[in-house]
Amino acid sequence: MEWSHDKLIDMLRTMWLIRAFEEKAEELYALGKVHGTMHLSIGQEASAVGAVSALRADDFVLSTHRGHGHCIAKGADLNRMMAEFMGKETGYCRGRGGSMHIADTAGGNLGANGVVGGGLPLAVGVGLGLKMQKRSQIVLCFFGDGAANNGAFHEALNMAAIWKLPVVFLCENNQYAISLSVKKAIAIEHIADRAAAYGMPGITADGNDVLAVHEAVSQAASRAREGAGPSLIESVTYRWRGHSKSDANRYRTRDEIEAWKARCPIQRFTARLIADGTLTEEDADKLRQEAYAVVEAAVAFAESSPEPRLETIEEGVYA
Amino acid sequence: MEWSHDKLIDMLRTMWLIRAFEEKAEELYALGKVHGTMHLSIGQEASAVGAVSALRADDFVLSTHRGHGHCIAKGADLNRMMAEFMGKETGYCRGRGGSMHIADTAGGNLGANGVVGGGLPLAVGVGLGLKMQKRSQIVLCFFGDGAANNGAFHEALNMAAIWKLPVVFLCENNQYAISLSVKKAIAIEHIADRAAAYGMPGITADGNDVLAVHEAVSQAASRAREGAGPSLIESVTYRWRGHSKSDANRYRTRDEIEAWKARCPIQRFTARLIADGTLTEEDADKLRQEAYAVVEAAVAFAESSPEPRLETIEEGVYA
Amino acid sequence: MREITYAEAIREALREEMRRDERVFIIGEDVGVYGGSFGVTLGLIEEFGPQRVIDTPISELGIAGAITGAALIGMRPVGEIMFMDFCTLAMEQLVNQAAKIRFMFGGKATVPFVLRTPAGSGTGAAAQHSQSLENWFVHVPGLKVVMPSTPYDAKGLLLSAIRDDNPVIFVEHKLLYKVKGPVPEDPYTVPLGTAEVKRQGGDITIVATSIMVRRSLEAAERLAHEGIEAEVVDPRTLKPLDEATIIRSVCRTGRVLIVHEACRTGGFGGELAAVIAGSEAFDYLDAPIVRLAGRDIPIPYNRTLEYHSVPQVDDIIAAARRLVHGAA
Amino acid sequence: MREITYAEAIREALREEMRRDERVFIIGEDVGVYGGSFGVTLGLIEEFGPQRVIDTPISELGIAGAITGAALIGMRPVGEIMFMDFCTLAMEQLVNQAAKIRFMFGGKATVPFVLRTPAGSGTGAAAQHSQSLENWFVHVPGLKVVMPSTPYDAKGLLLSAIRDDNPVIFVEHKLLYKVKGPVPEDPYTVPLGTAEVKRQGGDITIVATSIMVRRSLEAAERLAHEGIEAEVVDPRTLKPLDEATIIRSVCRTGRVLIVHEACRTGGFGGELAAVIAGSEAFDYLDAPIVRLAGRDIPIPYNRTLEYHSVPQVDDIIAAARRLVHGAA
Ligand SMILES: Cc1ncc(C[n+]2csc(CCOP(=O)(O)OP(=O)(O)O)c2C)c(N)n1
Ligand SMILES: Cc1ncc(C[n+]2csc(CCOP(=O)(O)OP(=O)(O)O)c2C)c(N)n1
Ligand SMILES: [Mg+2]
Ligand SMILES: [Mg+2]
Repeated sequence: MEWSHDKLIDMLRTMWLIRAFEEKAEELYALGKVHGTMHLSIGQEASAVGAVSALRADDFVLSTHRGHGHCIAKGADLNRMMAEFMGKETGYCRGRGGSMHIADTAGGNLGANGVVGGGLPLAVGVGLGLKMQKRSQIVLCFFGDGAANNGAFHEALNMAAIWKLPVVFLCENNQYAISLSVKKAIAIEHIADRAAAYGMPGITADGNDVLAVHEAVSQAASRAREGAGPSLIESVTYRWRGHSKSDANRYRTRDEIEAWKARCPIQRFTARLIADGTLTEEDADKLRQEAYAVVEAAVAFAESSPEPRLETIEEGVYA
Repeated sequence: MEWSHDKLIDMLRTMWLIRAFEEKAEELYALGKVHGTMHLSIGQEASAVGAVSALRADDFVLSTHRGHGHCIAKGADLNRMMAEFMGKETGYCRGRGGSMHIADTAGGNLGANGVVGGGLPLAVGVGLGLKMQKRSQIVLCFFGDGAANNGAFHEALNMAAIWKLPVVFLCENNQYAISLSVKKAIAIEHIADRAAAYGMPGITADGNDVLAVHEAVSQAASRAREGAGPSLIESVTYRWRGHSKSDANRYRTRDEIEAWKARCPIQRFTARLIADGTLTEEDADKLRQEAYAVVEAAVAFAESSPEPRLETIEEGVYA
Repeated sequence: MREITYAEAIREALREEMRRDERVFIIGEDVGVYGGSFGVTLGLIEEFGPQRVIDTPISELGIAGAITGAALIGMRPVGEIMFMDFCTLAMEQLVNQAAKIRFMFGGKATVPFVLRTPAGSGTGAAAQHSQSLENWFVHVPGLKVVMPSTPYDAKGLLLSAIRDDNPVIFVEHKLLYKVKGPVPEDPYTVPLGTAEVKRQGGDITIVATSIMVRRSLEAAERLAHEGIEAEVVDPRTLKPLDEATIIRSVCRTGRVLIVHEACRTGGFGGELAAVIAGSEAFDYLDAPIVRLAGRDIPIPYNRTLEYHSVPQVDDIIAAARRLVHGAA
Repeated sequence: MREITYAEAIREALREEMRRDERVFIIGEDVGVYGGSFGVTLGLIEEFGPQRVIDTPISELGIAGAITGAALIGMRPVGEIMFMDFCTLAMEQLVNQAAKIRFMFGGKATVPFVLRTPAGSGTGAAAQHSQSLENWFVHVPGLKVVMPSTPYDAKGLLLSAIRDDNPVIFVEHKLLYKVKGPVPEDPYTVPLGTAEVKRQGGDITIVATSIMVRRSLEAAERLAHEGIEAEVVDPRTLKPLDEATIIRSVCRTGRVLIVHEACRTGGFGGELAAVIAGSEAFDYLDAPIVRLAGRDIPIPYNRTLEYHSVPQVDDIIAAARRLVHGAA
């Protein structure tokens, strides 16, 4: 694959934006400035960025409870995202959704989802609609290793396959569904091997290598766009943080976590770009700093934004 | 495999019992003596008999809406079955269940099921219970090609596989789910190939060859009994009649039906037994006649049986 | 006026709307050449082709997702769940996704679909093919729930439902499919959220839904011979509910009998009773509010037991009589 | 008496029953080392091992099938659905299978399981993790529905539920998990189907469920300062419902306020109102029956909006005051 300089830089920038956003989210949570829960994808940035960067801007994404990365990769405005995270009226969902439901429909992000596997049947509908409307867009549907054991996965992949819908199914296998190791949850090696049950291609990609993910999704996206039907991609990665706000990590070892941290997707990509001369150390550092600055500005925006007014509480249930 | 003479005769007898029962059921329905609906398995007798004859008498069966054959193969009393079909108090379910819900729990038949795929999650529970109770029984779970596209299939096969439960999943692929051809419902050749998605063996058997089905299920049953876990068997067969009571057959051709009728499982098996000297033409004819006589007796029993009393209508909702 | 069946009225609404609006399509199990389990969609695949009349695998959750996702990007799907009992497999998408998306996304998306599904007993299909689960959906903000009792209402309400920008659960009754009634040939709409007084009377208000409207009307005719004039109110849309029409009637009659087929406990009758007992009609009530509903049992197979599982005309007459004559 | 939390009380019931009866086991997502999303099952896998405390994949339908099938052959499973919202994925097995098997099979089988699930809002988890769907289950014959409001009831009702021969839906409230109360160390049972008058008073009857019992008791204390004595009745078991206790109270007070967290429309409050309005208590009613319930909206994320989505103590006080002072 040929990579343009700008595209590579952009990918690294986006990975830093995600990292910075989530570190800040964690901090705000610890400070008691947000309530509810949140699911951090720190360590999985390559998966979100690699996948979404392989789409066209007008393509669609369906995301998950661990969706900040997908949302940022899809080009969300961090101010509105942070405002949503803080429950403000200026947020993407006017503060009604929160971390687990951020949606940027205008930007093609059809929403995070609080239900594991909840986006999979939706992908069938979006794919079907796109096909009926004879549009050239496709939909990329993210889900976790845990979601792959829900009935929704089965029905959605089968329907998308028999109707050759323009869908890319992207399973972020981060080794655990909360505390359940994928090794105990399935009796096979690779989730991608389930693609064969539906007659679609299945690819296992290194989810910590942004270019590998990009390449796998690019192929699947072309296939989908050409009308050849869906694919299943398994992006093998790892979440550094606990499952959600609170998690005593009783189900995994510190060694395991450290081993995966050593494979940090951002550091790996940075090293590569420096090695091949795309970037200097200073450029890289600047990118990182800019990302944190953007996030600080987003917090300032969110904090100065108004709360939803109580009188509006019943608005928007019906159209 | 070694076949005892009695066993072979028994299998043929059971196939005739099923055929006779269902022809009579159809007739009673046409005469307006039963209401509701029914799903006939005429043409699929080898599948039910081949599978259940590979079990021990104390094993369990979970059946489907098209379950008369499974029930008879599991050794049901035809009088009580017919009485249930006619909604009588002497029926297996005291007339509360009808064709779609006949259960003979004492005989190990845990019930037909009105919900496509409804038995699959139950099989997980039965298998789990058997394993926890350290019993040596297994459970055979029937379902159709249509059920294989429901989420229940996916969750059940995965759970049974990871816990190595003593379950044999038997998919009766009769080519259609009502009007939907299996060719349009899945994008692969063999449903049995889906076994690979769960790390269990998958076997496609000729569902019109009673011995082939018997052999496939025997192997799977041994495996299950030894604690090696579940298997998926696809029994390829065909239903001669419409989907249920009424069906204009708009979705298939007369030629197709005739071609399958030419592969009648009972005639094939009879011819084979006569050819290898197990049976004479006369013996075969006698078996057939006896079956129809047993069914006539069952009708007489059912017709002379009392209706449930209205005062008992609310009984049995709670234990 | 021309008389056609309830099933034909529904088919006509589908056909008219599909001709008018190419965003409308049909999706469900065996809705194509088979025409659906009750023949409602017969002939539509011939006119509109398999691209707009889509047969699905037995994947109820998938169907619900398909209509939700397609609606989200501008289509107006009409899904079918073959029996209401199998909505149990689709609840996640209907309740957690379709119903909530608009609110949850801050009002920035709409999910305009109709989900048609046949409910009710009376066909001998037993416990897993006879349920009336409408109150589950009534309980979910974001969904609308429609239950037509006549061919006229079926066509007019379905056109409104398809044109509505919200997810609508459209509950049909199996025993009504073959019932005939006058239906205009041209398109017309019956607005969602408006009840209809199907018969006027001053002695008692019967609020009934779906097939119970028909039975209540028959009961009312017979009650009239005994000098009891029953007013029969058909909410038609369970959510949003036209409370005003119901309350107005009860204020006039002072007696109310609620009739539905669904199991009594936890059913829509509770909602109706609560609406009435919490309203200004309370002061006009001359007798306790009576609910006549399905027994709290799974529907039995046996014909006689099945018949007596849910209210029949005689039961309605008896209940009305007791209520009017004060022996409630 | 020793005080422990609601979560601890549930855990203690599970532990005691698992020690006493080896047919009892626990199954659900992350119920093992993780201890469940709210820590309820913490420590049990250490005592009973992974054979009896079973972590499942994210397969809610499968979990429901696992407990139903195992119960059918003699086990007494306690399943857990991590959030009540995800029961939407398990309804088929719970409603079409577990609830109906006994009746449908002519009384020849039992399905003795308990399905535990946390409901309710207040944790900032938004629309898909905050629902209170108990009335769906109340509407299904064959199921029992339990909703404890105190640690004492939680332990006693759970022991009864596990020993019951029917499928029982056991609805816990997330905000109650950390609430402490007196709980005897020895096993004891609170029988299913018995309400408790949690506070006596003659001016108004408040019938409240789950966390609303607690809020109602607090409201009642404050109302007492204004001279309003509220009787607070906790049904504890929604199905079967102890109608007699509720009716008796209403006959004495003549005024009733129903309080629950679930959305108002189609909720259990309707059932309660209908039971009361259809009973002999009707003649004793001095005012319309008032329902105070969750708003008909998905639960919003924003803390303030979330708080005002469901009844709070001040709302209960205001509603009771209006009812007693006749401005309802
Ligand atoms: C249907 C459903 N069941 C359970 C949950 C609770 N839950 C939230 S996230 C999660 C684990 C998801 O695992 P996976 O799909 O691998 O995604 P990850 O969290 O690892 O990104 C669970 C069980 C849920 N949200 N939805
Ligand atoms: C969950 C569910 N959806 C739909 C139906 C209606 N229905 C009854 S039988 C059937 C087809 C079943 O096909 P298959 O599993 O292949 O079994 P077969 O009838 O061919 O024996 C359908 C759709 C049902 N009973 N349950
Ligand atoms: Mg995971
Ligand atoms: Mg079939």
